[in-house]
Amino acid sequence: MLSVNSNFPEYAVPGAKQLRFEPYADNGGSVVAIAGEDYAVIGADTRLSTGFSIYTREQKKLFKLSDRTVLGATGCWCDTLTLTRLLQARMQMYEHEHNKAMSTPAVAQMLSTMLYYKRFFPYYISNILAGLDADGKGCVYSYDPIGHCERSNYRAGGSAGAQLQPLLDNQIGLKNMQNVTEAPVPKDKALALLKDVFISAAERDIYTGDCIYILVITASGIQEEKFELRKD
Amino acid sequence: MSSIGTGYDLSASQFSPDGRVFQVEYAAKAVENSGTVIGLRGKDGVVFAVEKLVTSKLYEPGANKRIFHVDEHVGMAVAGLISDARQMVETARSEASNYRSQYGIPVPLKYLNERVSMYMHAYTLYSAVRPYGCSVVMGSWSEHDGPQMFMLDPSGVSFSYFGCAVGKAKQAAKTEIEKLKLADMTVKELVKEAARIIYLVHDELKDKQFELELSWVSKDTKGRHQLVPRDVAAEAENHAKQSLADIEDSDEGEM
Amino acid sequence: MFRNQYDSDVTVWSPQGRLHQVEYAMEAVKLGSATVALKNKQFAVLIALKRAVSELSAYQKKIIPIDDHIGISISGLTADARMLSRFMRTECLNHRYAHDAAMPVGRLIALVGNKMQICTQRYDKRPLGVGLLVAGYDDQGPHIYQTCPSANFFDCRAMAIGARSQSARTYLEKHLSTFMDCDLQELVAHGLRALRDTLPNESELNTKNVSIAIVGPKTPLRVCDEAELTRFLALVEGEERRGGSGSATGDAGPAPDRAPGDDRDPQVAVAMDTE
Amino acid sequence: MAFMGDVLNPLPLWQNGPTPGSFYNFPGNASLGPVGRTVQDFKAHSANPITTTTTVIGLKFDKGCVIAADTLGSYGSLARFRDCPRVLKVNDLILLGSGGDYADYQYLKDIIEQKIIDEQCIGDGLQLKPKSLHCWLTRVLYNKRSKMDPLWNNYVVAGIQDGEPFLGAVDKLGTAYEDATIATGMGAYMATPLLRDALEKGPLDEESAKALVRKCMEVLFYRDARSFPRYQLGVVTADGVIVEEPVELKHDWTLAHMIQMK
Amino acid sequence: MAASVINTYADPCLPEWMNAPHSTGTSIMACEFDGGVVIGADSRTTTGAYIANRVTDKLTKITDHIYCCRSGSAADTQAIADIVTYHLNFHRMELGEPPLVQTAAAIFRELCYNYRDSLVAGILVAGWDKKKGGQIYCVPIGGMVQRQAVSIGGSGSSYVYGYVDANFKPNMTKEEAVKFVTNTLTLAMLRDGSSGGVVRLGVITEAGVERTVILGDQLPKFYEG
Repeated sequence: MLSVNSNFPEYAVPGAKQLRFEPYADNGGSVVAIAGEDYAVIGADTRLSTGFSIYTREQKKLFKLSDRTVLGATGCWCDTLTLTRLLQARMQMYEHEHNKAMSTPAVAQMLSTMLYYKRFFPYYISNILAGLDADGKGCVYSYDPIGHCERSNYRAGGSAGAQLQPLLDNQIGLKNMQNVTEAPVPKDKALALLKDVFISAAERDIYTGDCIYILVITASGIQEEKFELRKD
Repeated sequence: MSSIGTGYDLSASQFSPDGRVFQVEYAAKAVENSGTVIGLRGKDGVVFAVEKLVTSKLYEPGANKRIFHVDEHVGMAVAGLISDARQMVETARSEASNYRSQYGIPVPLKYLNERVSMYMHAYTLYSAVRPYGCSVVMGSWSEHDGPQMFMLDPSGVSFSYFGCAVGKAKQAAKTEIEKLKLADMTVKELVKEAARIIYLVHDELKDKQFELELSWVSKDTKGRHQLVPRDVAAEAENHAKQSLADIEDSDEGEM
Repeated sequence: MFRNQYDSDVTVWSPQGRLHQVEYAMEAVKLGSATVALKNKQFAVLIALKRAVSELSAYQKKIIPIDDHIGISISGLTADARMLSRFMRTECLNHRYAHDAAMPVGRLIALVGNKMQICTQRYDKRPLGVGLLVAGYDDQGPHIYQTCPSANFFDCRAMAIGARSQSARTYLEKHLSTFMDCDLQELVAHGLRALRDTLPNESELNTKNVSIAIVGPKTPLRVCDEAELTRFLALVEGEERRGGSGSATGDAGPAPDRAPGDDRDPQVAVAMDTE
Repeated sequence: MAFMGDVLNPLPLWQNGPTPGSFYNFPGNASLGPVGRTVQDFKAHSANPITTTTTVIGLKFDKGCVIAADTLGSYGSLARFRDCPRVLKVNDLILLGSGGDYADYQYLKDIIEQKIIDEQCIGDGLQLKPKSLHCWLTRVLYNKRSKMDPLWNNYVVAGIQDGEPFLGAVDKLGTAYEDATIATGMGAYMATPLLRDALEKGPLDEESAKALVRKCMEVLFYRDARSFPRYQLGVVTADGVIVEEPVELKHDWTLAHMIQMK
Repeated sequence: MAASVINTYADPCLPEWMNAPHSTGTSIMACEFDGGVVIGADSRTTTGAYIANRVTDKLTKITDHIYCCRSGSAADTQAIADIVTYHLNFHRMELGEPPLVQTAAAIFRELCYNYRDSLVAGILVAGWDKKKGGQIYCVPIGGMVQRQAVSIGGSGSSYVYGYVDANFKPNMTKEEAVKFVTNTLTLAMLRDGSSGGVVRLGVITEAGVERTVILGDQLPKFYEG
């Protein structure tokens, strides 16, 4: 390898910064998903940023994969774009080959395989998949960047994931609470909780803010909702 | 054609005892069955005209074209098996695009013609493939080289022409073309002549319907190959119909 | 049909400048049951007649969805069609992947044509023995294309291929001028009437042996379910059938109905013809 | 880094299946001809941008978009080339602006121009749309970054998508987004606030959008050490694409009088 | 210009110039005038501070009407020039006419861009053709290409940008252009330790090339206080 700077100092470009190429970027953003008896809600903020500069304030990070499955993805945005594009292509192939739409658990499994296939040059994304399973029950799947997959009823991920998860554990998982009885979370409460946790995330995390884009998945389809957050 | 049927005419990689490659000649036959295509090279550009036979009313009018763009500045009119011809168009396009990416300038037609001819010729050498059943005419105009036109046969042979014709009525068309003073004519005049010739040589008894396709590449089009604008084409077509009617009238007069 | 020495290979031209192997492949299209495609200003419709190989077998699938905006109906060798449809699906998928847009129908067909041409020119290949009717919708509106084993393709206003499709084409030609301005219901009814003309006298169209696919603006390609089929079939039910033009031979049943002199399909000559 | 060997070769994106994107013929995916592959296989990819261009600004207005970029090609701090146009008319629907390495831009420009010629040759009257080009660029840039051989550029795609204005950006990683205002490089820090502020006050028309962009170019000229007082401005509306010839920036230094010289 | 041989077995105790990274330096220039182009270069090739060759010719013939001025690694630029020469000769046979300067520049660019990470080459492609007359294309490190009316390159060029900007006029006569190139290169050689020796010149017009040398002791004199 010839290097202009060490071997040919006369030709070194004066004043140019020597940059090392970094294939990943952290574009921030948070996702929260909550599953109920017959619904799932998933929300993500719409801020796309890098370091201290905001690329755009209105980037939707939720992808409607089918009538009953939605993927929320944050992290390295270029990886997200590629992964979701491949995912959609593969789902269409599945549909052609099997003559039916892919169920949420099937998508969940495929996503895990696709992530692990890139084990040694991973997609740097925090994925959360929400939807209805074959029985019509809400489900949430969460992933690490290299394909570990786990089904749960509620999950927070992304730049503010670590701040939000304990709050969800407490409010929905009823952890560290005394004298409470477990009961299914009604949809309205889940929605209200989702907005609340994002408001607190926007307070403390500079990579989360601007607006939340929420999708509510029920047997009758997917409803959209928006909720403004602070924009600084 | 004494060797026909003696078994020396079954492969492109075989000579007959009298030194001919019949498969190539047969491929040329396929071209002879096709609608007539003419190319005229005037002083400021090249004009193509194609008699596109329409075999079913169900086809979309104006579709299924026989004149193609190869690059911005090169046009190609084809006669013969259209599916074979499309393959030649693809080849020419990729040659043109390779040249552009390598040298940063549009491909000179002379060079392009040579490359496409080589490709066509390669298919006359082996028994594993058959010769292409199509002839193509390519034309371009540039400030530097002026108008240029080449015609390429299934044998892989190509020549530069002032005027050329291929297809069913090529003889009749050639006779008509020879009457023109091509080197003095502009493309605007040539379009009318081209339309007239196609209408004249069209055999209404054998082939009922046809569509006239016209394209040009000239100084006026800034060296870009284009289909002739609708109004100009319509005018040329009317002019052609009119002159055909005149001939018929005068024929009747003599009777 | 008698043998001649120029028909053994696709790489051999006959002295008349014909390719017999390709022409024979064109015949394979006529072995398949008939299928009709037609369009109005907005919609493109595929209507196909399905066969069952025996009483016990299911009906053979005739319509294959390619993408949200393109579907094909096949006649001829199903396996060859499957290969082509896989190619078309992949191309559409790739186009979507790279351009985030639906593949323009005409461009897809041009690719298919170029792919099919390769196997009409090489010793180690044979032409694909299948004809396709392609219905698609893109920015330029609805499209109907016909492809042939000769690797030729045509942009059509309406078309029918397959066994005894001449009768359907006759019907289509006769009513061609009305298609553009009629609504979807009427369009499908026209298609069904055209298809019915290809049937032998004693058989009828029913929800089992008919497939319909529709594509149009904001209407992703949809292969009709039974309820919809029933509604469409009701449109032409009980109508007087045209005088048996489609069943001159009286050859009944779903068996391959090739009869010499029957539908001397000009399409063959046309498609190989170099026009 | 033994495992990185896999990274440099184009790996199938999943096993046993068609792989959208990898068999699609992207520039850079195919080897560069007979000699290209052999050297690429063992070369270390660490190219730095050499001849660079700075900010490109994009702004949406009610009926279209405007893009502006100066014409300087810097060689480090040396203002080496003063005539580097980088606002490109792609077709009647698309305007493309680029910042970053100029050699990489020329490379991709040639490919895009060939893409347009190919499309014109088909002659079906369909034109590439801005969203499609934006997506295609994203794929190309992402593929290059995945080979650790990036195209060191930012691209701004402006155009008319089905009658509506479109404005999108892609960076060297393949990070893509759409927004009503886009400024790359230094402009992200100095022009973006001006643009967003103006847009918040209400929608813009063509004249006010152009004026705003010119103002941004002026500010950038004062504060970006790699900028130049000659720039190109392009506008795309439903009527088509217009790219102005490079114009001289009007700059104002009267401020200098306010500093008391001792 | 660098005579660059990487000697990995070198004794670390030897002086810097015997094994050190090869220091490089050049001043090259090309300038359009009415009817053609003038090209010029200094003649010094260095290895470290040692002058390996004091009378190098850095103007390399590509075809009868196209020359290139080379800067950067001597080995790289010579190899590239050889490849392009071969390529263009072949192309001339295919076309049946002399290739365009633009074509030559495109091939240089293609090579320099594709191998940008392995090459250190800054090249000026200059020549004359029927279509566009005298032309200069600059292909710097990194592999871009840009047509320019006047262009300078090499390490010495940084010292004379101001002189070129101040003194270049479009449509000069041949004599003016030769004088301008000689002065510029002399000034560059005076301030750049890696450039020096004689000034080699070439004038390319429709008639072909006309090569001259101005010896080191006959160069124009400037203020040297």
